[in-house]
Amino acid sequence: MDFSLSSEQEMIRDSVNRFVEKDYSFDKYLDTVKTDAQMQPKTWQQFAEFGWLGQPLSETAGGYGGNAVDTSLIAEGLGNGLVLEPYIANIVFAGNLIALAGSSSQQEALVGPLVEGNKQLAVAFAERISRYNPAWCATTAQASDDGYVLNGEKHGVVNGANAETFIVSARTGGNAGETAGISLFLVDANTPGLTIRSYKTLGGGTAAELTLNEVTLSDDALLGAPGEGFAPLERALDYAIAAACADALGAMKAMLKRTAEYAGQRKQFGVPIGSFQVIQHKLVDMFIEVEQSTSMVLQAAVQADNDDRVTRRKAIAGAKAYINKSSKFVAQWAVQLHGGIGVTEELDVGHYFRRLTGFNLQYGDREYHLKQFAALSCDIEANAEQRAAA
Amino acid sequence: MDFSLSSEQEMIRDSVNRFVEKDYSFDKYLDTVKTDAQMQPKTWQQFAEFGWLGQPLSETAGGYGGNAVDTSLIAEGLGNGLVLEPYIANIVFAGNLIALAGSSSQQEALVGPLVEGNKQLAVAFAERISRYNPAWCATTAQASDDGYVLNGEKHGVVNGANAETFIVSARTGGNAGETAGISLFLVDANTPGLTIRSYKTLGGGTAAELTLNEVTLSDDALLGAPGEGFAPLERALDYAIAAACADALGAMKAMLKRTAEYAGQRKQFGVPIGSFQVIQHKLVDMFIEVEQSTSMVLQAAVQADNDDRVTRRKAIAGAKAYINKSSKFVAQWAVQLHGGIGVTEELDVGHYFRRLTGFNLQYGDREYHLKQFAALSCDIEANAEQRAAA
Amino acid sequence: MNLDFSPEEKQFQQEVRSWMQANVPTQKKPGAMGYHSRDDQMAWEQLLGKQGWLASNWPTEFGGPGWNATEQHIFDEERAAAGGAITSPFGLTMLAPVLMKFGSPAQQERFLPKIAKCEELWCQGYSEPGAGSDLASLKTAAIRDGNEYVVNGQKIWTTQGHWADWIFCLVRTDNEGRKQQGISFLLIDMKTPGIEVRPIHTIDGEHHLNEVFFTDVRVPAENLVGEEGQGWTIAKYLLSHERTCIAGVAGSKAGIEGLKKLLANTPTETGTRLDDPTVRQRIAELEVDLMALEFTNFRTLDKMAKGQPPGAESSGLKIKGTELQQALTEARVELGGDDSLPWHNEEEIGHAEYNNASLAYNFLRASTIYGGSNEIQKNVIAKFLVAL
Amino acid sequence: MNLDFSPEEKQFQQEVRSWMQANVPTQKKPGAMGYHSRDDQMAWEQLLGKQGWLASNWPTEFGGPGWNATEQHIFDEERAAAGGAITSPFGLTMLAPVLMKFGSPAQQERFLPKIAKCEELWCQGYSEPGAGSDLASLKTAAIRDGNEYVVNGQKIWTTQGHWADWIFCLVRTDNEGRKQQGISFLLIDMKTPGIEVRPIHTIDGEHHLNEVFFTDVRVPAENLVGEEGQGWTIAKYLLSHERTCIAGVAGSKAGIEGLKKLLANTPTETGTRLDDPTVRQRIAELEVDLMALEFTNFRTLDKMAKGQPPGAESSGLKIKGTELQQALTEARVELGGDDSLPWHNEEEIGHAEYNNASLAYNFLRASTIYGGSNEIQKNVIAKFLVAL
Repeated sequence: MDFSLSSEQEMIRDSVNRFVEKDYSFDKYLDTVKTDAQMQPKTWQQFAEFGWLGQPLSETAGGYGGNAVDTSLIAEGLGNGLVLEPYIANIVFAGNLIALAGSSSQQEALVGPLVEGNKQLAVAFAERISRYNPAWCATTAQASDDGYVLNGEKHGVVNGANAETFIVSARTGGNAGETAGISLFLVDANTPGLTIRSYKTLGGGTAAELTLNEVTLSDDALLGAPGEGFAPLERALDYAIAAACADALGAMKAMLKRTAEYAGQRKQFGVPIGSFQVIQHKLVDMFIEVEQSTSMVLQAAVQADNDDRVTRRKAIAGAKAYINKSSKFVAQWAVQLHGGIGVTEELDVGHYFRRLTGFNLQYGDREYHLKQFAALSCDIEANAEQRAAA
Repeated sequence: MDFSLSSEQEMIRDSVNRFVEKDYSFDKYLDTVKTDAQMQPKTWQQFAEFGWLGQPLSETAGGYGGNAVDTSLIAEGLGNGLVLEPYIANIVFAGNLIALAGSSSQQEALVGPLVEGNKQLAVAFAERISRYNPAWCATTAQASDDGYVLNGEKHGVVNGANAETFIVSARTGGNAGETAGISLFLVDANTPGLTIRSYKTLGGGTAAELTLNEVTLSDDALLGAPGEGFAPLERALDYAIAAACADALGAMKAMLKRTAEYAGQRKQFGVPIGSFQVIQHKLVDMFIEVEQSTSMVLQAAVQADNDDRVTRRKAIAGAKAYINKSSKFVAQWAVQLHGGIGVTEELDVGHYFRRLTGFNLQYGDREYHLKQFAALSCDIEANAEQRAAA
Repeated sequence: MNLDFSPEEKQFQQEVRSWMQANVPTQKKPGAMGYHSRDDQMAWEQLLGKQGWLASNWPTEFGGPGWNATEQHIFDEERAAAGGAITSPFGLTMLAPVLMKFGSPAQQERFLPKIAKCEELWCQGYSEPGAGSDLASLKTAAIRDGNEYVVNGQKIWTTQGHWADWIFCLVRTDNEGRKQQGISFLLIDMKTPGIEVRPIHTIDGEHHLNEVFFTDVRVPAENLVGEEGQGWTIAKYLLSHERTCIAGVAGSKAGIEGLKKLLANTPTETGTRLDDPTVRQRIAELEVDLMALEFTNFRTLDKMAKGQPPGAESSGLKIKGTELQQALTEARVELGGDDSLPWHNEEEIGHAEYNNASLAYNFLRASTIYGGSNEIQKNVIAKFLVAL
Repeated sequence: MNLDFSPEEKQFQQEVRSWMQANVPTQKKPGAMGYHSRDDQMAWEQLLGKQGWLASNWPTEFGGPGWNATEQHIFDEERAAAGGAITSPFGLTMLAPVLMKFGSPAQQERFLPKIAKCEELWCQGYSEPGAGSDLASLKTAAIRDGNEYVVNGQKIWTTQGHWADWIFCLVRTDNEGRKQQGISFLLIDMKTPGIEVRPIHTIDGEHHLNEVFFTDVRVPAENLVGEEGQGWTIAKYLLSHERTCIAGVAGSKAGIEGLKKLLANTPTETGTRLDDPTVRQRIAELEVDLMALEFTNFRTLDKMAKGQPPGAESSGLKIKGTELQQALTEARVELGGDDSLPWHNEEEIGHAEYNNASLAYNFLRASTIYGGSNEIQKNVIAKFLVAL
C-alpha cells in the first residue's frame, strides 16, 4: 500500500495548478460561462499542449497511457480552478469509450484529433426514464442491409452543445434494463434524422437532448461488437465518475479555503466571525468531509483501473455516493458561512456551489449509487468469496 | 381551532405532576426497575384512585369517558416522571381494545376490574416477522365444535410479565398480511398450551414471547365479530401510539430541562459549559425538537379520536415517525452534553435515554411509520378529494 | 382542544378558494420572491387590492379586512395552493404595522392607502456592507439640515429595490452612546436625486437584490417615523410582527403537494417515481416535518387570535421553516435528475417542471441568512434556555 | 499510488487469519470493551502474548513483533473479523510507548515484559470529577516525603480499574504556575493501602468503569516516570500515540459484516430483511461511510509506515470513527425491532443476535465523550483551520 504520488504525478498536479493560477482567473471563467459553448478553443488548445487530452487514453489507442490517478489530479485541479472546458465528458468519458470499444481504425480516426484538441465528442446513453442506469436503453438500432437504423431519444447528453460526433447507445437485442443487446454507434451531429436540443447546465458546461428519427448509419458506425456495448460503456462511465469526483473534490477544497479565510477576516460584533465556536466547528466539519472525500477520490481513482468489476464498481459507486453528500454539505455551508455575499454571482463561492449541484445531478445521484453499492455488497456469499480470495 | 386545555384537563395535568413530584422519586423508580414486574401494586392502586385507569375508556364500556387529549396529558406526565407502571399497555391499548371490540358482558367482566386497578392485560398481536404490521398475523384459530383452537407464536407482547389475560390476534380466515380474517381472543395466562417467556425491556416495563400450542378456547373467548378484529386492533393501537408519543415527550422535556440546568452549573475551563456557543446551539436544537414534538403529540391526541381513518392514521403515523427521530436526537444529545456522568446508571438521564430507546422500538419504528404515512399521503387522488371535502 | 376550522372559517376558506381559482393568473409561475416582473407582481397585488384582500394582516380601521391570525393563514394557504404569487412584504407586513403604531396621522394617510392598493411598492433599507447580522453597527448617516435630513451612505441586499417607489431606512442620526442609540427610521422616495440603485445578481442568476447608494440625498424631516433615536425600538417592533408568515407553511404545503403530483407524473421503468420506496420515504420525511411545523405554527396563530403574545414554540419557526423550504427545493432538484440540469433555458427539456427547480434551491440558500441568520436566531433563543 | 497489500503483507494476513480461526474463543462473544470477565480477557491476551502478538505495536527491542503500522492494522482487522476481543489498551498502547520514551531502564525492565505477556493489567488515572474535558485542572496531589510520594485525591471513569493490577496516574506535584505545569506521571500498585475502587455502572447496565480514591497512598519515588512536572508533556505524547486505533476501523468492519449476515438471516414477509430497499440503503450508507474512514485511516498508516508524522487527515479520525461506531450500534438496535427489547435477559428471545444489541449502543454513547469529547476535538482542529 502506498499513497504517495510519483514525481510525474506531482508534475501533473503542479502543471494544472500553475495553469489555473496563471491562465484561468475568475474573470476568464465569467467570460467563458457566458458563451453558448461554455468553453474557449484557445484554452482547449492549451490542454492539448499540456498533454492532458492524451493522458487518460491508452497508448494502444493513441493516447499517452496515463492511469486514472493521473486523470484525477488533472480533474481535481480543474475543479479547484472552476475550469469549464469539457475535459471529463469529452476526454475521460467519450475518449475512453473509443479507446475501450473502438476498432483500430476508429481509434485512429478519433483519438488522434481528440488528443490534439481538434475533436469534440459526447456520450449519449441516458434516456428520459433511465434515471442514471446505463442498462436502461430503449432506443433501438434496427439492422438494415448495409447498416442500422436508429430510433429513440437520449437525454442529459453532457457536452451536447459541442459534440461533433455522438456515441449513442442503442439496442440491437434484448429489452430495456438488460445489459446484453446494447450496441454503441458513432453518430455525426449533422446526420439526417438526428435532432439536437442543447442547453447550458446549472453547474457550467452544456448538455443536450437528442431525438433519433430513422437515423440511418452504415456498418462502420458501430463501435465495438454488436450487443456488447454495455461493458465498455459502464467501464468508461466509471472513469468519468472517478474524474467527476476528483473535480468535485477540487471545488470543495476551494470552498473550504475561501470560507476559512473569510471567517478569519469578516468581522461582526467587533470580532472575526471565525472566533465564534459554532462557525469554527462547522469549518471543522467541512474540513473533515474534505479529508474523507479525498480518501474516496484516491481509492476510486486507483480502482477505476481495476479489471475486477465488483471491486471497481464498489469503489466508484461508494465514492460518488459519499461525495454527492459531502460536497453538498461543504457547498451549502460555504454559502451559509459567507452570509449575503455567498448568494451572489459576484463571488466565486456561488459558482462553486452551482458546479457541485451539477456534479450531484450528473452520472448518478446518491440514491442511485447507494443502490448500486448495496447490490454489490449485500450479496453475502459473493463477499465471503472475495474476502477468502483477498 | 383551539389549543387551550379545558380546566378539567389542567387538573389532570396538575394531578400527574403532583403525583410524580410527591410520590415517584428517582429512588422509587430505582426500586421499581429492579422488580421482575417493573411495577408496584401500591402505585397502581394510586392510579386507580386518581381515576387515571378509567379515564381513557368510554363510559358505555364502563370507563370514565375521557378523550385522547386527557390520556396524553397523563402519559406525558408519567413519561416526564420516569414512571414504570404499564399504563399504556394495560389501559390505553388493551383497555381500549376491550372497550372497542368487546361484548357488553366482556366489558363488564374486564373493564370494571381494570378501572379499579385489579386487572392486568396485554395485547399479543406482533409476530416474529410482522415488523410492527398488525395485519401480519399468521397465528391460526381453527373453529371447533364449541370454540376455537389457536396455534402460533406472538412476540414483543408489552406488559407480558404481568398480564393475567392476553388479547391474542389469530386468523380465522385469509392470509398473513390481509386485514380481513383476523379475530381477537381473550386467553388467560394459565390456559393449557400457552407458554409465556417474559422479560424486562430496555426502556423499563416488561414484554413476553408467547407460544400457542393447541390452545383450546370456548366461543365466549372471542372478542368482537370473527374475522373483524383488525379495525379495533388498529384503532386501539392508534390510541396506544398517541399515548406513547406523549410519554416520550414527557421524557424529552425532562432531559432538556436537566441538560439546560446542567449546562448552567457544570464548569469546565473555568466557565459554565453553557457559555460555549456550540453547547448553546445544541440546546436550542433540542428545545426546538421538543416544541415540534409537542405539536405532534397534540395533533395526534386530537386525531386519535377521529373516526376518519385517513386523517387519524396520518396524524398517528406522522407523530410516531417524527418523535422516533426527535426523541432520539434529544436523548443522545442530553447524554453527550452531560459528558461522563450522562452514561452512568446513577443519573436519571441515562434511564430516560433507555426509555426513549424503548419507545423507538415499540409500536413501530420510523421507517415503518414513514411507509404507513406515505401510503396514505402519496395517493394523489385520494388527497385531492380529501382537500375538496375539507 | 380542537384542530378544526370553525364553520365560519370553513366558509371563509371556500370563499377564498373559489376566488383564487377564478383569479390567480394561471399562465405565470411565481418564484420564491413573487412574479418575475414588476408589472406582473403589481397587477396581481392590485387585483387583490381591489378585492380588499391585499392588506390581509391589517385591521379594518386602516382599510384591511380585519382578519384574525387564523383567517390570514387560511387566506395565505389558499393563495399558495392555487399558485398565486406571494405578496411583497415590505409595505404590507413590515412598514404598515410600524406606521400604524409609530407613524403620524399624516404619514398614515399619505402611505397606507397606497400600500393597501399596491399603488406604491416599498423596499427595506436595513443591511449595510459592514453590518450583516450585526445590524446595529449601521453607518448610513442622516444629518438634520433645516427641514430636511441629508442622507449619505449605502444599503445592501435591498430586495426589489429596483422595483420600489419608496424605501424605509434605518439611518444614524447620532453617533454618541451605545450603537443601538442614535438610529432613526426614515422614509425615502426612491426618485430623490442622489439615490443610485445597482443590481446584485444572486446565484439563481436572477436580479432580486440591490445595493442602494445615498449621496447627499435630501429627505423632508416629516418623513421621520417616530422620534429621532427611536429607530432601534421600531426595528425590533417590526421584527416581532414577522412571526406568523416566517415559517412559510403555506408555500411549503403547496410545494410538497406540487412535488408529489410531479413525481406521480414522472414515469419510471415500472411505474412512476412516486412508487419508488426511497422516494416515498424522502417525501414522507418532508411531509412529516411539515406537519410538525404546521401545527407549531397553528399554536402560535391560536395565541395571536386570542390576543396573547406568541409562546416559546414560535421561536423556532423561522429556523425550522427555512430549513424545510431548503430541503424541499433540494428534493425537487435532486429528484429531477437530468431534467434539473438546464440553466435559464427557454425551451422545455424532458419534464419541464423540473427545469427551473434549481432557481428556488439556489435562491433560498439566502433564507437561512436574511432576517437574522439561523445562527443568530439560535444565539437569541439560547439566552432564555441557559441561565448563566 | 497503490492500495494493495504487498505479497509479504498478504502472506502475513493469511498467517494471522489462520491463527485467529484456530485460536479465537468461539463460545464467548466480546463486548465493546473486551470480554466480560477478567479471566476471559486475560486468558485471551495471554494466548496472544504466547504467540508474541499481544504487544502488536511494539518494536522488537522491547519484545514486540516489530510490525509496521500496516501490519498492525492487518492484525487488528483479522482479530476483529474472527470475533476476537479487543485487547486492553492501557498497558499495551498507552503506557508502553511512554515507558519506552520516558521510562528508566529499570522501569522498562520491571513493567514492559509483564505487559507484553498480560501478566499484569493496567488502568489509566487521568480524569477527575472536576476535570472532564479540562484535563489539566486535575487536583490529585502527590507530595514528596523522603523516598515516597503520598497521594491523595480521586480519579473517575477508570475503565477496568476493578481488574487492574497497576494504574498510571497524572498527579499534581506542584501548585505553582500554569495548571499544565506541576503535573507528574506516576505508576501506582493497585494493592497499595489507601486505594479504594468503587464501581460506576454505565447505562448498558454493566460494570466497566470505576472511581478510584487515594487516601495517603504511599508510592515509591522510583515509580515516577520522567521528571517531576513532566506529566503534561508525557500525557500529550501518549495522546499522539493513540491515533491509529482510534478510528476503530477493524471493529466497525467486523460489525457491519456481522450486521449484514444477521439481516440476511432475519426472515420477513417476502424474503429477508436485507432485501428491503430502505434497509439496504441504510446499510450502504454505513458501509460507504466506513469506506471513507478506512481509506483515511490507511493514509495515516501509510505515513506512519514511512516514518512520517500523521497528516491533517488523521485529525478527524476519532470524530468520524466514533460517530460511525455509534451509528452502527444504533442501526443494529433499530433493525432488531422487538428482538432488541430484552434487557439483560438470559434466555434467547426471537433472534438472539439482536437481544443484546442495545448494550453496545448504550455504552458507546461514551465513545464521543471519553479521550477528549468530540466537541473538544473540534476546538483543537479549528485552531489550525482559522487564522485569527
